[in-house]
Amino acid sequence: MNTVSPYILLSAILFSMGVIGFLTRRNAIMIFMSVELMLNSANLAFVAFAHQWGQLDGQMFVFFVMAVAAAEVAVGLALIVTVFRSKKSANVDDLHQLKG
Amino acid sequence: MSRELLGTLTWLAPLPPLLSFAVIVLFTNRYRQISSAIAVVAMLTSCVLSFVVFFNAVGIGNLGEDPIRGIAYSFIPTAGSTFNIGVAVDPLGATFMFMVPLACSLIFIYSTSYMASDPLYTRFFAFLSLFGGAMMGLVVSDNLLSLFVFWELMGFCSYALIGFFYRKPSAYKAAVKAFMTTRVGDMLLLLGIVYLYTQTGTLNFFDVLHNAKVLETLAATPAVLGLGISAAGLIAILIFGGTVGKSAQFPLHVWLPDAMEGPTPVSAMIHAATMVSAGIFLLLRFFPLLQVGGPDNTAFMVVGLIGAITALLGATIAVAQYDIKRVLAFSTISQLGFMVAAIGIGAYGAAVFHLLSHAFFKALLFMGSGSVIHGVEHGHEHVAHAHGDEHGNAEELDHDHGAETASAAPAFDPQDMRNMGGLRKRMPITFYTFLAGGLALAGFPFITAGFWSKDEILADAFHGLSTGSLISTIVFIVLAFSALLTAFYTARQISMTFLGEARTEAAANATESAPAMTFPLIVLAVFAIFFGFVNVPKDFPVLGALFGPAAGWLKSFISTQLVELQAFKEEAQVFNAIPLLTSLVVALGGLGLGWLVYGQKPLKAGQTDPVEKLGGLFTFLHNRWYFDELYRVIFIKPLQAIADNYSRVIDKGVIDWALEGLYKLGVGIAGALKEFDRVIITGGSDLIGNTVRSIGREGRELQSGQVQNYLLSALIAAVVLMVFFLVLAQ
Amino acid sequence: MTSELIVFIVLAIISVLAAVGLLSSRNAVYAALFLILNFATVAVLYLMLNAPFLAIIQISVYAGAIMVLFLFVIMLLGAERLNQAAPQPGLRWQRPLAIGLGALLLIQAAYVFITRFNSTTVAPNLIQAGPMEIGLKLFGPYLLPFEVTSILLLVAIIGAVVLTREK
Amino acid sequence: MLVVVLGSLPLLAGQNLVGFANMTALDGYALFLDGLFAIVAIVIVLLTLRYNQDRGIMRGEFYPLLMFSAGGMMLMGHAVNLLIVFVAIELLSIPLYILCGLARPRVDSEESAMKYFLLGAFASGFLVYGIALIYGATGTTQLSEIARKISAKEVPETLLLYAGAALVLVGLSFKVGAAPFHMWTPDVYEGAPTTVTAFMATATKAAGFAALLRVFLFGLAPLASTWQPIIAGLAALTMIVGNLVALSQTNLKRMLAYSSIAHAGYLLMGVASGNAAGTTGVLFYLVSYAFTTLAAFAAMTSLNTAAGEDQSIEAYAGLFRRNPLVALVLGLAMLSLTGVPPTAGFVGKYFLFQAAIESNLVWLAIIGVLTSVVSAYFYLRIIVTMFMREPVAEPQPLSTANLGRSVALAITVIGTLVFGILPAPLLQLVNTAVTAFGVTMH
Repeated sequence: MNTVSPYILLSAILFSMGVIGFLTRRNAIMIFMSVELMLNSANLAFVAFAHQWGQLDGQMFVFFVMAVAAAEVAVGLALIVTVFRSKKSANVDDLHQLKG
Repeated sequence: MSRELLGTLTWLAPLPPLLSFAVIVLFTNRYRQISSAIAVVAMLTSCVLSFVVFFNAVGIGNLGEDPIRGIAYSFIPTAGSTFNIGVAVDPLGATFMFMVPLACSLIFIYSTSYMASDPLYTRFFAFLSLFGGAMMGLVVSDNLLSLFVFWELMGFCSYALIGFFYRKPSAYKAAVKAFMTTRVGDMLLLLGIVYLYTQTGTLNFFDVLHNAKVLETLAATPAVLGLGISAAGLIAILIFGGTVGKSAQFPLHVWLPDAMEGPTPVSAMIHAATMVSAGIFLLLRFFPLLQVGGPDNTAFMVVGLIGAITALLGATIAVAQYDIKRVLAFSTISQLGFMVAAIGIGAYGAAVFHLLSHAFFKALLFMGSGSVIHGVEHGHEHVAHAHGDEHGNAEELDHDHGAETASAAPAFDPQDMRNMGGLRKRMPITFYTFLAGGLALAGFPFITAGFWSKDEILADAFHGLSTGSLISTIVFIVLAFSALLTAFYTARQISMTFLGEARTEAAANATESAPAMTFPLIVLAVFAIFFGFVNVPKDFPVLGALFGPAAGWLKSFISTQLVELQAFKEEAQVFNAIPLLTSLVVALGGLGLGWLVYGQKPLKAGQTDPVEKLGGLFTFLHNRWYFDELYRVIFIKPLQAIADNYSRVIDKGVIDWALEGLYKLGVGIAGALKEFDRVIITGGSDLIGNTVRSIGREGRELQSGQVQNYLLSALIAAVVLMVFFLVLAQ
Repeated sequence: MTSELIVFIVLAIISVLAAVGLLSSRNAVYAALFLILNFATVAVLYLMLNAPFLAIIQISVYAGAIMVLFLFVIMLLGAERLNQAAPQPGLRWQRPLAIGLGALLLIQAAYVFITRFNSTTVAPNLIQAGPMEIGLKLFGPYLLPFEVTSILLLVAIIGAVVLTREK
Repeated sequence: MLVVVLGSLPLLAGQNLVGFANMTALDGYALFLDGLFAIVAIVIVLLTLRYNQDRGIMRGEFYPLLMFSAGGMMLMGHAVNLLIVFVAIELLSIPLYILCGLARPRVDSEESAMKYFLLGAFASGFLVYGIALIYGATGTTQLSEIARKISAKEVPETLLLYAGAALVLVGLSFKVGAAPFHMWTPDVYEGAPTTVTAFMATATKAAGFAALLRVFLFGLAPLASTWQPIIAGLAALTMIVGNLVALSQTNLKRMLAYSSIAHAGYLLMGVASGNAAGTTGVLFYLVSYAFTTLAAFAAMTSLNTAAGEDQSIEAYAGLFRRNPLVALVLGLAMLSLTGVPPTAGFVGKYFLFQAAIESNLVWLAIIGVLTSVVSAYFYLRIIVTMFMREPVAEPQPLSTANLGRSVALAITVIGTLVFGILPAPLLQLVNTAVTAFGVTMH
């Protein structure tokens, strides 16, 4: 193949699915996995574009996205655990004290 | 005295009251006497400084072209130009430097006695000082920005002082109302300022307004938004927006009558020396911008019409009020309308003249009414020993039907003129000074300042009429009629208050006020009578010749201010008897009518006021044309509704909001249809109404207030945003 | 049809199916496993796109370490059974809407990408993207973000400790 | 440490360097923002010392996390590469997620942290994907390169570029709290510890705008004709939503959250005008807004009682009688937020309106003016409540004065007043910053 367009299209599909997952799932862990899917699709786009431009920079970006994602995961899971402890639930619908 | 020294003095003039504010707030707020003494002394100092500047300024021949300037300091050094803040005194500023500190000083002195028993005495003087200082600062500002700063400062002071009796709900409502209403005008003014700055790169009055080239460029530039008027016109109208707010012109006049919820000296400050004058002052400052468009241009038309409407509106309402201060408040609105209308027909000098004479007699009337209220209150206390009301803390009966007044059911209202009568004998000094002020307001011929200034406006309007100017014609007719009403309600007020027999025990036992209160009244009465002679028209029969070179002094002094513009040249006027006769007829006619109705057979206790015989018209006028109610329905309710609903919407998520809108729309349509059914078809079904309602109910179940709802709406926005980007990219 | 395209299509189908599985599974553990499958296929795609080092990292860090963390938390909380029985009343509306919007977003993206089909070509020269090249870049021009990222990880450690520590 | 940073700034002034493989810039713009963030952080630390004690948040981690976040913000100011923008956003956000949750086990604090985290993660997703698309279109993440390539018409796939710009705008809009991406703001602000809220409302917003300015006015400047109307629309929506909804709030912290949304709208107006005047306006406004908002929050934290903090506006009734000094500070802050001269808020608004009018966005300026009239109503309500109402409850014992807090109050009040009365020196700094920023637009 001499174009990366199919890869980009695939990444767009995955990104949209991540967004849908984020909005439709109620469980914080599932929502969080959807975020990972979104980031992962962005990574795919980066790698594809890096291939297209014949550069390494896109790949470098992916490296950092992964590292940041790892940090986010650590904090996010810690938060989920904390909330779970006090609410006995990982359901985001139960987070509705603050509104108006 | 050298100009440098005068410039320095001008810098110093507004400072003492501002400093006294700081000193009172920070150091002496526990000591009542010291605080009031500081405030009075500071104001007097400022007064002396101003007088020195004024009397020197009068002697300078070319003050108009070359005003006294103080050293400027650099405020905002923007990339292109530097923004300097300085002070300047030109003829307009000079006349204000005479009137403002004088009136303020007298009000301060008066307050020491009037507020004597108030627990928040020191706070009162602090704010009063700030108020006076801000007005002084506004007068000496040489640029629009610092003027705006002082302008807003005054807005804040008026807010704090109107709401001074903050325990009275009507007082803080009035304070908020005043602040909000004037702020609408302020924002227009701010837009005008910014627009002026983008057009000219400066906000200095003298760089813009004394520069024929800049003015003509502005007049030649078409305004933004394709309004079909020149930039000069648009800026003038925007700035006029500020005046409309501050000087209580229609349609933003609603705050001023409520502003008398504040203590009476504050009313005097607002109605005479500071607030409302500031608005007119600003408009006078920007007169060249109006002028540059030529006679009868859009901006002039707008100003003239608003002024005329306001004059009429205020005068008609004042006829049907019982509250002594409320009558005066509406008369202020009406008189301000006179001034604005005068500016609208290009009668610059007449407007200044009327503003100054009005400031004196209106301050006099307000303080006189304060003295009356004070006296009646004392009488009331004398009668009912047990009662220890705070001054001015009386509930109003005539418009506030809230629960708070119900508790104090048979409250005695010392401001209601129906409770007065016969005060002439009890309070002679107050009576004679009030009479002087009243006659000046009514325009009693020849011996009052009000006559000369009003006559000047009518004469100029008539002159415009004779040259075929549309706006002048309107103004002449409307103002003449308003002047008639003015004379009438003045006669009514004086008769109801002072003449006849006392209608209540309180009035029968009223006592004359203390010298600290009557002294300012006397001084102002002198001005109310004699101030008019500074500007007797040169060609006036007999008197003009009598005054010789001094005749028409004010007008010639003030007019050096204006640049000669091609578009607008004021021709020398010839004396004409028609406006003079008009003035005489309306003033004497109104007073005579009032005397016939009220003076001859004074009201007895319990007798209804003859104006009430007007029936529906009376109710309409008494309720002030229902403006407050109208505004509540048009502006306040919808805004509140939007805000309330929106927070519910957030709660439910955006989709729900849309559905609810649909539901409401459906209910509305269904309601209309139902009406249609009922009237036309009789019977029919609610099918449509029910369907939409059920959709809405379905939507309501969405209610979650959840993160994901937030994101859903965000996602909608994101999708829309993408579409926009992609469409715009094409 | 080149062999590369065939492989791509197969992998693409697998990854999309895995994502569908992630979105629809009722058990969090299954969902996590689907996500790992997705990551793995994407790793193969990386290989095809001349990014061998990233492919390895994808497997070891992403599919390995991060997802293990997920599984660990799921097990710890005992939250694998996803309570789909009692959806909030709003869910009925929200789900189709979210899917619709997602589809719209996809259509927009597709519109953008399809207009570029075959319009651009891959750069002729294949770059070297092995560990050495990446390493040189990382400690050369990308030193600053690298250091920042290390701080970020430190923050994450502190955060995890602070948030989960019992008093 | 922050003092050291602040102290070192004058030494670096006048430099105009690009470092770390052209990824960061050391220019007046960055230094200006560094200064702002350092001052904000100092004030927050001063406030927090006592606040945490009052609220029983005994965690030493608070300070390093705050420092990391401030560091991320500073990095954001220096960023001239989209990679750094991304990393900086994460560095400033992740500590904040944790800080929001620090008041645990209070449930609202946890909820606030969770919501912030979820929204933040979602926004990062959009941001990263957007950056990916921009990279795909231009082959670089270097802002100057992007700008150069677009101007030189070396970007064949403009659609890709526009889609990327849209996604980046979405991501950053989340961060600055622009409508309709603002909905997390009130919830998060309300639940977080008050000092953290103050930090988010001022510094995070400033960092978000720092990034917006760099990305849109520098990197994507050649696309101005496209993004200008869109950002203008966002600005209008944000001003309207923020001000209107604030009208019906009964919780002071929530009201301030909506007010922060509204102010983001005014700031966006400056971004939308896309000229040097707009940049000046935004920078000046960021400073004035930061001081004012900090003053408001500082006053709020002074009112903690042993029982906790009562955030409802009702609780402020008659405050002037109970605690005149705090009431005055809060009153001043409200006046400045309304934009009443001679406070800093007025000068800032003035510049923003001017910028909008200069770039022919008169309608936007009019919306701004109208909404700020509306805003006067709810700010004023606070003043009325404090000064003109009787205290509803028994006067409660207020937490006693504290040196750190007093200093913080003094700094913010002085800032609010001085920049209102004598804006010239600050404006000089802003102008230096703007010149360095090199707005390359019309």
